[in-house]
Amino acid sequence: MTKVDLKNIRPYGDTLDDGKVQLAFSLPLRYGPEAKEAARQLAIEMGFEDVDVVSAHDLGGSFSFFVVYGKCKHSVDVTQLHIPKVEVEQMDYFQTNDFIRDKLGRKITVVAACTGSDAHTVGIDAIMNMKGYAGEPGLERYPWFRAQNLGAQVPNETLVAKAIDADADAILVSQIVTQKNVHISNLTRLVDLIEAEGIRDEVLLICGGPRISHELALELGFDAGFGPGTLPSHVAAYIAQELVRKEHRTSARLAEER
Amino acid sequence: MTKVDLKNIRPYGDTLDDGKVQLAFSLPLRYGPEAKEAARQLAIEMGFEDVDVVSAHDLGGSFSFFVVYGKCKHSVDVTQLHIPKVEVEQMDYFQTNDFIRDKLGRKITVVAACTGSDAHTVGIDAIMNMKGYAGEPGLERYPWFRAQNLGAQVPNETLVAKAIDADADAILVSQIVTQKNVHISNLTRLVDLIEAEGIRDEVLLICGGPRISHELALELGFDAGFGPGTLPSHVAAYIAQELVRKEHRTSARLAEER
Amino acid sequence: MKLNLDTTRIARCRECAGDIADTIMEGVNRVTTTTIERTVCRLIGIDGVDSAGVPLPNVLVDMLHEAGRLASGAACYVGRAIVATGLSPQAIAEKVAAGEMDIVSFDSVEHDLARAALEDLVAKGIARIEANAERRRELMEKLSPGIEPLIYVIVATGNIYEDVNQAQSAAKAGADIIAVIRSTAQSLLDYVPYGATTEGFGGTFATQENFRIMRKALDETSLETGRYIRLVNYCSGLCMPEIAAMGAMERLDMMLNDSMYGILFRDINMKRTFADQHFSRMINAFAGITINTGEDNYLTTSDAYQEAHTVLASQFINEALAHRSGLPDEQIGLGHAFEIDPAMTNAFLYEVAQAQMARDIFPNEPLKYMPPTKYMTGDIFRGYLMNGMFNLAGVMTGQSIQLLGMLTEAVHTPHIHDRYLAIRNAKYVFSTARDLGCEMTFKPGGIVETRAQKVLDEAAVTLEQVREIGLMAAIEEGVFAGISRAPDGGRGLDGVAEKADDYWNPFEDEISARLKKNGGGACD
Amino acid sequence: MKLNLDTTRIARCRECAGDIADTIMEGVNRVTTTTIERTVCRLIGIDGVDSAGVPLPNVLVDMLHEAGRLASGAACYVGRAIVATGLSPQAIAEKVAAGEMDIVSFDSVEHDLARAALEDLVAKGIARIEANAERRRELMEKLSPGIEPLIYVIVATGNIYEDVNQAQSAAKAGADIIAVIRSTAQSLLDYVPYGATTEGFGGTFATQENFRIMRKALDETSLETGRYIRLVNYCSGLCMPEIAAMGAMERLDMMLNDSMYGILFRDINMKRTFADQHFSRMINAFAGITINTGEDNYLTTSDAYQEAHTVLASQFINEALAHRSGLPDEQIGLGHAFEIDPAMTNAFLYEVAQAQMARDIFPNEPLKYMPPTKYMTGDIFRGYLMNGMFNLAGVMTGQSIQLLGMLTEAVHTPHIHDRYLAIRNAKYVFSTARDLGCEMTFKPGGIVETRAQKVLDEAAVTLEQVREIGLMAAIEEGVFAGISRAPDGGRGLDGVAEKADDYWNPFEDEISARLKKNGGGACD
Ligand code: B12
Ligand code: B12
Ligand SMILES: Cc1ncc(COP(=O)(O)O)c(C=O)c1O
Ligand SMILES: Cc1ncc(COP(=O)(O)O)c(C=O)c1O
Repeated sequence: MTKVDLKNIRPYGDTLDDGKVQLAFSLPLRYGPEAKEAARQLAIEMGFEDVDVVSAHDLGGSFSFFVVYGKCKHSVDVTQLHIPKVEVEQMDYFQTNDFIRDKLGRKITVVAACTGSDAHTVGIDAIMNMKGYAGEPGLERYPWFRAQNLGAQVPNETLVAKAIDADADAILVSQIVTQKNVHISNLTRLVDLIEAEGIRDEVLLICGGPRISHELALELGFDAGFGPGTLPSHVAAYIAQELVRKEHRTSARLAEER
Repeated sequence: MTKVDLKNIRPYGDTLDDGKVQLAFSLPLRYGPEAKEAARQLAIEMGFEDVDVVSAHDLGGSFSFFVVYGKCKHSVDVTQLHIPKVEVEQMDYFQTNDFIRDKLGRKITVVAACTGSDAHTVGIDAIMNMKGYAGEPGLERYPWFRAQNLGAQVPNETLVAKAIDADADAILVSQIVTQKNVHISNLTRLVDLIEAEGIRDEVLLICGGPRISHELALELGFDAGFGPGTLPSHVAAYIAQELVRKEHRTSARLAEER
Repeated sequence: MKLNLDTTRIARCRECAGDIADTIMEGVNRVTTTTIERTVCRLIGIDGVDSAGVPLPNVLVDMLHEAGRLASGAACYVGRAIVATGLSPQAIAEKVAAGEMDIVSFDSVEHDLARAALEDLVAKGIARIEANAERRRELMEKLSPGIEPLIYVIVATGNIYEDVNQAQSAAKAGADIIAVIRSTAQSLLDYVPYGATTEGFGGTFATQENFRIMRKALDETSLETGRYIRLVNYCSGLCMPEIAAMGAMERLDMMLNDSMYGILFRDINMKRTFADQHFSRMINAFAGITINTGEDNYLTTSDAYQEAHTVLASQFINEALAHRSGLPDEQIGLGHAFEIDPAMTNAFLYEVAQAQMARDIFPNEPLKYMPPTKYMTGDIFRGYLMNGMFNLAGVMTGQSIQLLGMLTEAVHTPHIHDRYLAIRNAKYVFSTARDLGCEMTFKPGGIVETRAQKVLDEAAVTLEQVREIGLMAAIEEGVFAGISRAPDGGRGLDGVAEKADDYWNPFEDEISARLKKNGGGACD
Repeated sequence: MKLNLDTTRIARCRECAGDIADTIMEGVNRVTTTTIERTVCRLIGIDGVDSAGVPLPNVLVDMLHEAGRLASGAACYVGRAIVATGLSPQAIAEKVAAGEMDIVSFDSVEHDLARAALEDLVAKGIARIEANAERRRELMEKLSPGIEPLIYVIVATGNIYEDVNQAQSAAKAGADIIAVIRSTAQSLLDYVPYGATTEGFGGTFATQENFRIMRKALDETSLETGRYIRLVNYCSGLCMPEIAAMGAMERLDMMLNDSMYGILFRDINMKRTFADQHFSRMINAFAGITINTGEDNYLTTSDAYQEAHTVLASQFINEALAHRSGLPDEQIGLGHAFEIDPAMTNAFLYEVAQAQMARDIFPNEPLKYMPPTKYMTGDIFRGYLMNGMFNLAGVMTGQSIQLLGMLTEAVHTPHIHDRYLAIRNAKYVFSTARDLGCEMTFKPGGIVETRAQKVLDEAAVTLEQVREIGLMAAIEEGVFAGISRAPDGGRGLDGVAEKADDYWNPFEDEISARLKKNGGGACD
């Protein structure tokens, strides 16, 4: 048996390196042989060989839909992959509370909201609510957290004001609606606002949602990002550990300065 | 409203030129964040932006499956597309028979088979059988055709021998099984065989099947290829018209030589 | 009735819901709201925006409200201005907006004269709505009205022109009903945006011009396909009656209009919402528009198996309130949804129980069945199949309106082919299992029947409890969707005003009279 | 019985089929075939290939056949050679292949001595098969045997090692049964290929080594997942009993074994096939292997709605013949398929009628339900949904073995994730509608019941007609799948020989005796 070459990973259908991929897309072209050929050409542009338009549909007017199979010529060197991951050691509810008590010795204050016009509360509630999510308690239940959930459709300004008010250690923002990248502009505006308020160094800035990745969060100037399937304990553990790391850094810097 | 730019056709999701495409493929990698990132990178290699791995699955062992959405950067200039089409004027059963009587004045002999190890007769039967297909009579019913269907799993050698025997005007080959491109090698062998027999110029060589296109047929050295959805009348009309064209060419050449 | 449900229990639920609605109506009849008055302005012909982009009905009504004059209704002020100036309502509004006229400066004009001055305009407003209802009837007769379950799909590109592309494509593929989803949070705007719009998020703004553009496009497609394509938009929010009026003027066919949605899911004040929903539903009723209620929303946040009875309880309340706004059963599209966790064994049987129960209890109502959304993931294949099972439940249990699920529900608002695939899904399932519902009977005392009876019993308990404490208090206690709202909390309470004795709303009067005459439901 | 079918009509069909089978058996008992004799060779330990790659059993048997000695059976010749030379059967075969021995040169050895010489080897061959059956029973007890409908998927990469990847992935995802599809046209080979193979088209060659490799891989996965994963391969073709023997030796659990498939769909001579299927089924029976019949094939060429009765007629015949080879009902996996044109209104109801009918008529048989293939197109989404409806029909009507459809049926042999998606499809549908079948009853005289009765009536007519003229003549008349085959046409007739009076097949004798003792079906 041929071995998988980690430097050249290709899609797999039923034979190693066969490169088989399924595509589906519409084109703004009237249905017919021309549109079908355009679909095929497009797949070739993407780097496919043996392109097969296996299904073509008339969407009415000047649109057509295609299902295409092809062999992908590209490959990925997985030995070179860089995967930005939230740096955190898994801890459960009890471990995190003990950790905060022992290492920080004070309650952590967090303020959370689903901001802008977004009204999807289920995600942020999953992280925050007493009753918790997937069998885990939410941050409101943690004795060593002081957790405040502002709910949905909260203007960025209100969130920042509340955070300043509460002297929050961390701000948690949820963004579910992503059409026309509205989450990007909304999150970017939040970061600007926080920097304008001069509190960027005082708070952990965390965002989450189904289309959020840690990488995207970092790009936007957040400290961390949490995607689908996040559990409250992930977030709690991260905040606790990061705050302790932060205190260490601060005291180290202060020591140096002295 | 922005107009569609035929020189730069891109996939369409819900906004002109948004480039949205769905992909699905497996990778020979153990399920986990690395595999997911590899899937994302692969899509980037293919020329996608805003790549979103919306679904990732553990296939057990060292395989993972992904559903991915992304924005395709490529576009197609549809004003430059070249679409090889079988050259034929649509004619029905009656028109074709009349056409043969008037223009050729003799019966056309065709021999058909599903060759090699392929046992899928439904496709070639659809074209050939008395009872026909999709409400159309098959070639066997055409009074101006002498049609012989050899059935399935016919060796290329047998087909060629029968064609020589019958002094066939056209040879029809069906190929349905395409795994590991067995149809390509099988069709190529047939062409070689026919050339070796020195009868290439005497017969129309036609192939068909769900994965056959006219373009592929030409590449392989056939005169025409018919894909899915072909009707008996398409094939009959093509053979009749092409034979007439061929006679014209021959008499023109003969006239010139004289 | 296919399920052997306890009919006295059903009757008792209806009685409870009637009492609950009556209590609500007492409060409703005592107040008016800014949006109700803006609706009156719109119906007598005021439209457009001022130089700052504020809609003229808002300019006018805000002025009245600031002056503490809402209690008498906007109509009499406009009437007085007409008498005094001889100008059209539109001209008056424009002058007021330009600061060239003070709308409360004509107090000296007799009330009766003011009424008389509006008579023709009111008649014209009424006639426009009637003509639309008539035109719809005509088209329905001329073209095919579609076969139930009707296929209902949404468009939500944010751009009305792209919406048209998507809607026409869907209609050609077989959609009977097109809903243009609104931009996020439009329900929180205390005005209706103006003109054609091309920038929305998760949906397209509901504006009268957008309604017109889409109606025109769908009329074209109706003629092309030989099927009457219905158009839907949303009443919900801070502008319920205004949008209802716009829908009536542009011949929409259905409107989302739930008596509690705004309260629970948008934190809009309950007094405001109850008043607004009533007048908006009267307009819907008169315009021949079918309402769609929003019980599906209970299940997207709470557990669909546990909270099934709240859906039924809410359906009874929505029905009772709808009757009190003059809506006949045939225009009450009660909502429910296919949202039970697909990991649950026999989930499909429980879904069928719920859907068949709704069909049995509300036999004349065009039930609107909402697809799985909550348990949809990025696995589009599984999603497509779940939507198929949902479509099967729909055709098996005789649902009227099937809002099709999208295989990409968890990913994005629908792409053009997502909708196409959804329609093909529904058409295949509806056809392949067309008569399955008639072919089969449920085992007496089996899983399906037992489940339906249990949900009915629980709904009865809930309704008794709500009647006991009143709907407002029940909402405060979080009976619905576990969400608690205070009677004086939420947005829009500042737009509510007690009616004065001389309060006058010519459209309420006229529509009320007409609905009674048409023999529709009695209208409070 | 869920459908109110006419039980006397069912009994009559069975009677007809019995008569038909009895007539066939008369012919079967008179002949032997090259592959039957090769099977005997294999079971006494002859394996491997000669220098030209020809399997040794072929070398030996061809020699006997050319010498006109097949009539007595290969066993006695090998026995004589043992007596004469003291060599093992394998050594004898090798010498024969090398041209160093003439197998027909020991005629002087007494028949009884020859028999005695084989006694231990025959016992060893029998014991090996018995041990496998016992091991299967043990594993089934230790591990979960799965819940019906069992999930059956195919692997078909052409490369046995890739097949292992695909099979293990599928088993982990929930497959209960893995069938390794054979390379195209293996059924036309009059020998069984040898060794591990990596080059097949549309499937992987059935070889004993490939069986062993896959069995080992699946045993691993069985232990890992705690479920006994069954392995399937194909008996059909010119080597039915040989492959049955290989399957018995390598502990396969199911084998495709249809009494007429080879005749109709591979143009194999009918005398040859009837003889071969009988002995192969005896081996299957004794090995505890469940057969899968191939009635689905009728529907891929002919119309599934029109020709439904031929499926039922063929099921009765397959059943009758299987009984005569000693197969108990529990090992007769009668095939049928979900192949009605999905464009037909109520197609799903007709499918349910057919499947429920089969369930009612063959209550103890592990029905094998085949997925839509013919109307699958490149529209993978629609295909996925059709497979879901097929899975629903399967769980609703209590099918035993559900061969899962692939969304890419019209495109390629399954990719690793196609199979994964298919398994998720089945698991979701089986779970969400687990008890739907028990929950519902069909309307008496409704579409489903009427349809089932009609198919039964038509099958009865067909069976009467076949009994009248005999099965061979019926096949010649094209009764099944519209395909006509002549009694002396087709491949492999040259491998059929009339038995002589001294014909001896020790395995047939032994297995026959054992099956009778085990109280299995009576074995002709
Ligand atoms: C439920 C739901 C609703 C409910 C919301 C109820 C409520 N109170 O939240 C209702 C019915 C009200 C609703 C309305 C709308 N919705 Co909605 N809705 C959904 C739905 C079905 C499920 C979302 C959900 O609850 N997921 C479950 C939670 C637990 O998952 P999650 O949000 O991903 O959260 C997890 C992680 O992401 C993470 N996380 C999330 N936030 C945060 C924050 C932090 C700090 C951290 C650490 C982690 C974290 O942790 C959570 C737990 O693991 C999705 C479709 C789908 N299946 O995903 C559409 C969906 C999100 N809605 C959508 C839209 C467009 C709307 C509307 C705008 C439509 C309209 N125009 O009317 C409206 C308006 C809402 C608004 N103004 O925002 C779109 C968004 C499209 C897009 N990508 O832009 C979706 C995808 C549906 C679709 N395909 O169109 N919706
Ligand atoms: C029916 C069928 C069978 C039947 C065949 C019965 C018969 N007598 O033909 C049976 C059950 C026997 C069968 C067996 C096998 N099949 Co098969 N089968 C199919 C199936 C379901 C439909 C094919 C069909 O009949 N289509 C309908 C006809 C009308 O369409 P068509 O062939 O495309 O023909 C049209 C055009 O292409 C054109 N055309 C075709 N030929 C010609 C020739 C000429 C000259 C012209 C002008 C036009 C023309 O005109 C026709 C009319 O429009 C397909 C899956 C699918 N849904 O497509 C799999 C499929 C073709 N089979 C497949 C396989 C692998 C097999 C097997 C090899 C499996 C195995 N290992 O046992 C076996 C063995 C058969 C063999 N030796 O070749 C694969 C092929 C994979 C691949 N791409 O390589 C498919 C795609 C299924 C799958 N996904 O695995 N099969
Ligand atoms: C009754 C009702 N109104 C309105 C909406 C739309 O929400 P929004 O308030 O964002 O317009 C919904 C959404 O599900 C609804 O069910
Ligand atoms: C009973 C039976 N045997 C065998 C096969 C496989 O075909 P082949 O003859 O190519 O091995 C099938 C395919 O459907 C079948 O149904």
